[in-house]
Amino acid sequence: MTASKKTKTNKEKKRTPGKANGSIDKERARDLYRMMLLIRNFENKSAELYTQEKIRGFLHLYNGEEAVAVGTIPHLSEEDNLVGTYREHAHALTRGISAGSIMAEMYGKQEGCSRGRGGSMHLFDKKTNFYGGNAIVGGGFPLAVGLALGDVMQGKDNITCCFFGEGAVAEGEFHESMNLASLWKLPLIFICENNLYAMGTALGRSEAVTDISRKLDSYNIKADWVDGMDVLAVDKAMTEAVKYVREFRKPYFLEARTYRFRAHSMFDAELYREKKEVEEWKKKDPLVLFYKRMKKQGLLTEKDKEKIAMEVDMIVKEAVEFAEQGTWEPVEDLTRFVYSEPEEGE
Amino acid sequence: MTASKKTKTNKEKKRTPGKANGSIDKERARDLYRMMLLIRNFENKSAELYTQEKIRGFLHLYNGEEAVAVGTIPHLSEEDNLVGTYREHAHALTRGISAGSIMAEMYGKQEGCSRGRGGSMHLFDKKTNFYGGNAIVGGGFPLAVGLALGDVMQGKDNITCCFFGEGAVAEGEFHESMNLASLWKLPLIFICENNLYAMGTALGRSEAVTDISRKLDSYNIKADWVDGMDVLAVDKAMTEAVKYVREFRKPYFLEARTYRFRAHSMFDAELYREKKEVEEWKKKDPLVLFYKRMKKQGLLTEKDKEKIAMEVDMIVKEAVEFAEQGTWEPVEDLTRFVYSEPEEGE
Amino acid sequence: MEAKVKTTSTTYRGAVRQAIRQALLDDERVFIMGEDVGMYGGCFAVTKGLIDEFGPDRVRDTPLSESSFVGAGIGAALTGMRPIVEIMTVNFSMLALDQILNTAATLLHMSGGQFNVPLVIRTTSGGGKQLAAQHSHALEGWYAHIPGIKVLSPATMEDAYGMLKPALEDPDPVFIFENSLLYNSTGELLSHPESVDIDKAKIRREGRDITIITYSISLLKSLEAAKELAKEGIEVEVIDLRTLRPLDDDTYLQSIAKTHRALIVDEGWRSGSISSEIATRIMENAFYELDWPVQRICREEVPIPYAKHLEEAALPQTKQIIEKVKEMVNAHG
Amino acid sequence: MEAKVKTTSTTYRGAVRQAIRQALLDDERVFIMGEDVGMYGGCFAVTKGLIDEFGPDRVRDTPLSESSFVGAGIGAALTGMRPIVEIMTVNFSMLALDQILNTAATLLHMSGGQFNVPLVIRTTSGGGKQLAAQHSHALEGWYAHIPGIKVLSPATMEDAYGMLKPALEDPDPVFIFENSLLYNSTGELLSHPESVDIDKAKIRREGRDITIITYSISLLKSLEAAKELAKEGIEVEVIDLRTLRPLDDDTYLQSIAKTHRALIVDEGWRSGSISSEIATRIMENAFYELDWPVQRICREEVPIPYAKHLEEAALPQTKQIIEKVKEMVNAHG
Ligand SMILES: Cc1ncc(C[n+]2csc(CCOP(=O)(O)OP(=O)(O)O)c2C)c(N)n1
Ligand SMILES: Cc1ncc(C[n+]2csc(CCOP(=O)(O)OP(=O)(O)O)c2C)c(N)n1
Ligand SMILES: [Mg+2]
Ligand SMILES: [Mg+2]
Repeated sequence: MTASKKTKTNKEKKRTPGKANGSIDKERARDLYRMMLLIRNFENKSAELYTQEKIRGFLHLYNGEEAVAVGTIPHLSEEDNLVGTYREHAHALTRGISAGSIMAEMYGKQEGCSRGRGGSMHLFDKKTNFYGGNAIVGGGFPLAVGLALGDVMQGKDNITCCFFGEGAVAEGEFHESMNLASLWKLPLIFICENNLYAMGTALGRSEAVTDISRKLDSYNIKADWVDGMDVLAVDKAMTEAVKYVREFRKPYFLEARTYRFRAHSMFDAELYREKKEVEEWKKKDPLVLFYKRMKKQGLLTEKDKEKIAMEVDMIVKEAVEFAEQGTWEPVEDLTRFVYSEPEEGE
Repeated sequence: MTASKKTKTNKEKKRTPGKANGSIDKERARDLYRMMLLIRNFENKSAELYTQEKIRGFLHLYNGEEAVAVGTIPHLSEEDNLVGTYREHAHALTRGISAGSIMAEMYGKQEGCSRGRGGSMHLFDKKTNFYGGNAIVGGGFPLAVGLALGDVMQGKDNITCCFFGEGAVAEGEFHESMNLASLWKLPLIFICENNLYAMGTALGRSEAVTDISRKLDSYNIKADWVDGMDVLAVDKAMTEAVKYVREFRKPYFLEARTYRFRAHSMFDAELYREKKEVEEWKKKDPLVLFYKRMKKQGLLTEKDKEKIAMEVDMIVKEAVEFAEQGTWEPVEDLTRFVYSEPEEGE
Repeated sequence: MEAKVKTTSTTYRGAVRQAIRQALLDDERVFIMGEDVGMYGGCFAVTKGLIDEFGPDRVRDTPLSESSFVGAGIGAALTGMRPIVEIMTVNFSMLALDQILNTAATLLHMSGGQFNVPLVIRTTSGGGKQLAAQHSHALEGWYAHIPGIKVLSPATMEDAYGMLKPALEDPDPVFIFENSLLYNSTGELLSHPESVDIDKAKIRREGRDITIITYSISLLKSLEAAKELAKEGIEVEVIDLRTLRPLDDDTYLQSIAKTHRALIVDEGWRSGSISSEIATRIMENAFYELDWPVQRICREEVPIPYAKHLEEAALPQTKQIIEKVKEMVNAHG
Repeated sequence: MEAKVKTTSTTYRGAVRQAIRQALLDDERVFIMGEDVGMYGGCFAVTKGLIDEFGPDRVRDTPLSESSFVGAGIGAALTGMRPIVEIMTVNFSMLALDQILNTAATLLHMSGGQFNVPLVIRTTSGGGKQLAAQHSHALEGWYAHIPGIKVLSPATMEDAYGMLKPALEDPDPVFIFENSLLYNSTGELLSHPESVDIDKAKIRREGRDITIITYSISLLKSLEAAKELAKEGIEVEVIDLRTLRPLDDDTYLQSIAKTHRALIVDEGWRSGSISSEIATRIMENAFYELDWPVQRICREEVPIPYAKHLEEAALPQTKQIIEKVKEMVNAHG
C-alpha cells in the first residue's frame, strides 16, 4: 500500500505543464530532474533484479534516453492517449503509473499494472490512457491512428502520442499509418526515439535515407528533430508539437536523436558497436548535462540533488517492496481475459 | 498451332530497341502502333468473350493505358525480369507472350501460358522472365526486389521492371521495398501506372500527397513522371530510366500518368467518376494521338493503319481459335503443381 | 396473440446491407470502413448507397492499407466507437494478420483485462467464382484457431442480417465471414428481423440416419444433398455451425447421440482445419456413440485453379456429399 | 567395416549454426538474410560469427521489413539463389504471411508448374521464456494448414543440423521452426553428420502400451514422461513427427496398430491444430484399432501470460503427460 501512496505523490508531480521556449524555474528543474532520475534508478534496479531472476522475460532499458519521455509526456493532458513500445518503463513512470505497480508487473504479480500478465513489455493502464506496451515493432502505429480517429469521431479533442524507435520506420505500417494520419487529419504526435540502433542494426545499414524527419514530406506531415539528450530542448520541441496539433488538428512528427547506453535487452553482447562510441555518448548523459546546466543557472543545487536522490531511492525501494509483497494470481484464473467477462448484474 | 506461329511473328517484332530522345522512323512507328492496337483489340475481344462466358473470373482491362506498356517493355532485354499486376495482358503481349497462349489461359485451357490454372490475373511465362500476374495489390514489390537481388548476387546484369497501380503506393510493402531497393542498390525500374483510381477510390481520397514521384525522395530513389498517354514520351522516359539503371546500378522510379477508359473490372458500376471525365480522357486516347502525330510527320499512312488493323485482327482471331481448340487439363491432374514433381531420371 | 408477420423478399447481400444500415441508424458509435465501401458501393455492392445516407465519415473509404486500417479499427474501438472494418476479401487479410492476432486477440489478456476490443471485421471468403489461387481462400476455419477472437459464418439470410447486431454488442473482436457466392441468393426476410444467438449452432434439417456438420456455402450443398437422399429414404440431420469459434459442441454431440454417424463438410483445406477439430472433439466426447468413423469432405489441398472444371473438382460438391453419406449409412462397423 | 565415429559435443544452437555454415561453404547460391543475423550475431546467437566469415552480402542484415525481405527471398530463389530467410521469431511472421501464403505457396500452382520457389524460411517458435502474449506463439501446426509449403520442426540436435540440407535441396518453400528453448540443449553431434529424411517421422522410443505423437519441445517432455512411466512398467512409444507438412501418416498409424492407444502432445493451441488433424486421421484410418479415444495435450487456449506460474500452467508439462498416459492405459473401453 505504501507504493500506491507514493503513486499519488508521483502523480501529483507528473503533469508539469510545458512552458514554451524552454523557460524554467526551480520547481520545474527539480521535477524534470527527479523524473529522469527516477527512471534511471528504477531501471538500474530492474536490471539488478533481472540478474537475481526476480524479473524474467525480456527487459529493455531506456538508460540514456530519459530526456525524451520526460521532455514530452508531461505535455499531455489527462485525457490524451499514449502508445508506447516494449521499451516503455520511462513512459509509464512519466505518465504517472506508480512505480510499485510497474515493478509488480515485472515480478508477474497480480498487483502489477497489467495484473502480471504483461510483464515489462506490456505495461497498460486504462486510467491514464496508457495503451501499452507493444512488443511488435511498428504495431503501435495503426493503434495510435485508430485512437485518434475514434476521438475525432466522438468530438473529443484529445491528442494521441505515439512513441517508437527509428527501427520501426522501415516497417510498412509506418508508411500506411503516416498516410492515414495525414489524410484523415488526425491529432497525433509521433515521437521517433532515434537511438541509432535497432537491436544491432545501425540506422545507416537499414535505411537508404537516414534523415528520418525528411521522410514525412511524403505524407505532408510537419516534422522536426531535436537533440534527445537535452530535456529542455525536447520540452521546447514538444511544446511546439502540442501547440501545432491542438491548433491545426493535424499530425506532427518529432524525431528525438538519442542513444541507449545499455544493451538492447538483457541478451545482447553488443558486437555491433564500439565501446568508444558508447563512452562518447555517455558524455551527453541527459541527467548529468541537465544538472550541470541547472546548477550553473542556480536552479538546482547540490542539496536539491541529494534530496531528490533520496526521494527517488525511496520510491524505488518502496516499489520493490510493493512488488515483493505482491501476490500471484491463482492458476485457476488462467483462462480469464481471453474474452471479456459478463458485467455484473448481467 | 497457328497461334504459336503467330507468336513468333509477334516476338520478332517486340524487342524494338529504345531509341533515345523519342526519335522514330517508319518501322518503329508501325511497331508501336501495331502493339498498342493489338492490346486494344485483344482486350476488346476479351471483354466480348467475357460476356459470352468464355472467359470467367476477374478481367481487368488496360484500355487507355496502352502507351505505358508499349513505351516501356520493349526497352528490356531478353534476360530482364518483369513483374506485373492483375491488369497485365498488355505487358504479356508486349513482352512477346503469344496472344494465343494468353487467350487460352483466359479460357482455362492447358495450352494457356499458365496451363489454365492462373487465368487473366495470373499470366506467367518462364521463357521471357515474366513473373506474373499478381492479384494481391503490392505483392509484386518484394518479389521484384528479390529478383533484382538474386541477379546481382549472381553477377547477372539484368534489370527487373516492376509495374503497379498508384493504389499500391499506400501499401506498406511499397515503402519497405523502395527502401530495400535503394539500400541494396538494386537495378530495378518501378513503373507506377497512375490511372487516378484504385477501383473506385480516387487518388486524392487515398493519398495525403498525390504527387507520387515526390515520395521517392524518402528513399533516395531517382524518380520522374511522364505523360502516360503519349507513347513517345514514355519511350523517351524509359530510355533514360534504363540508361540510368544500367549505368548506376541503382533503382529508378517512373510514374506514368494515365487513365483507364473502362471499368475497373467486369463488375463495376462506375459510380465514383463522371462520364464526362472519362470522355475528356478519351480525347487523349494513346492510339488516336499517336496515329495523328505520326501521320502528320509522314511516318504512318492511312494504308499502314489499315494493314496493321488487318494484321492485328488476324492475330486476335487466331488467338481465339487457338483458345477454342485448346484442351482441358485432365481432372485427375488437379493436385499437381502444389509441390514440384521429381525431375525425370530421379 | 397472432400477429401477421411481415416479410420482404431480398438477397443475402440485401440482408447484410440492411443490417449495416440498421446498425448505423441505431448507434452513433457504429461506422464502417474499408476499401471501396463508400464511393464504389462496396466490391460486392453490399454497402451501395450507404455513403450517401451516412456520409464519408461513417462510411469511410480507406487506402489500400489493410494492416493499418484494421489496426485503426482496433484503436477506434478502444475509444468507445463500434467500428465495422471491412476487409474486401479474406485473401487480403493476411496483410492485417499481425494486427488481428497480435493486437486484437491479445490486448484484453496482456492488459490484464483492462482493454477489450469491441471490433467487428467483415470479409468475404470462399471459392467457386474462378478467381484462382490468390482470390479463393476459405480461411474462416483457420482463423478459428485463434483464442481471443470470435468467428462467425452466416449461411442464411436471417444470419446474414441477424449476426451483425450481437457481433457489435460483443465486447470482443468478432470476425464475420460472408461467402461471396451467397450474396445473390434470394429469399424472404422479416421486416423486423431479430438478432440471432451467435453462441448456438442450428439444426437446419432434422434426420435420424446421419449428421452432417457444416457451415456457410457448404450448408446449401449439404441441404441439397439431404433433400436428394430423403428421396431414397435416408434422413440426414444437417447442422449449421454458424459460429466457428467458440464452437457449440452440444448441438452436434446431441445429434450424434441420435444418429451415430457424422460427416463434416468444410470448404477449407483439410489439414488442421475446423473439420479436424470437430472430428476430434467427437472422438473425445462421443467415441462410444459412433457407429462409424467421422468422415470429412473438404477442399482439396491445392491452391484453387482458375479453370472451371478443376475448381469444381477442388471444392466440396453436392454429389460427393450424397455419395459419401450413402457409403457411410450403408456401412457396418 | 567399423570406423570410429567421431563426434563433437555441441548445442542445438551450435548444430544449427554448423548446418548454416556448411551450407554457405558448400553452395555459392546459399545466403542467409534477416533481422540482425549479421552484426548482432543473430537474436539467439545462432548466426554469430558468420558475417565475418562470409561477408555482409551472404549474411545479410535486413531492416525491419518482414513482408519485403521474405518476398525478396522468394524473388531471389526464383533467379536461382538458395536463400535462407530468417524471421526472428514466428510472432513476427504474421507480417510476412501474405508473401508466404499468397506468393510462396501458390506461385508454382498458379504459373502452371513454371515457377517453383526453392526458399527456406527459418524461425523460432514456442513459449516458456516468460515473453508474454506477443512473443510466445507456437504456430508451426497452424502453418501446416497451407498446401504448397513444407513445415519442419527439428527437436533433436541431429535434426537441427540435418534438416537444413534437404530443405535447401527441396525445390519448394520449406519453413523450419526451431524452438528457442532448445538452443541451449547440449549433446554429441557427428563430425560429419548426415542429412535426415525429412519425409519420415521417427520413433524416438519404442513401447507397446501407448503411442505418444509429438514434435519439437514437447518431444523432450514426452520422452521424460516415458522414462518416468517406464519405472512403473508402462512402455510408451514416442514418435517425433519432425515434419508437420506433409505428415508421415504411416509411422504413427503403424505404431497405433501395435499400441491401440494414442496421445498427441502439441505445444500449439488446441482448436484446429496439427493435433486435431492427427487425431482425425487416426480416426479415419485406424478407428477399429483404437482401444480408447485419441487424447490431446495442447497449449491452453489463452494468449501466453507473462507470470511464470501462469505460463507453466498454459503449456503442456511432463507431469500432465504422465497423468494422462496413466489414465489412458488404465482405462478400458
Ligand atoms: C515486427 C517485429 N520484428 C522484429 C522484432 C524484434 N525486435 C525487437 S526490438 C527490435 C529493434 C527495434 O529497434 P527500434 O525500433 O529502433 O527501437 P529500440 O529498440 O532501439 O528502442 C527488434 C528487431 C519485433 N519485436 N517485432
Ligand atoms: C492487398 C489487396 N487489397 C485489395 C485488393 C482488391 N483490389 C484489386 S485491384 C484494386 C485497386 C488497385 O488499384 P491500383 O493499384 O491503382 O491499380 P489499377 O487497378 O488502377 O490498375 C483493389 C483494391 C487486392 N487485390 N489486394
Ligand atoms: Mg532504435
Ligand atoms: Mg489505379
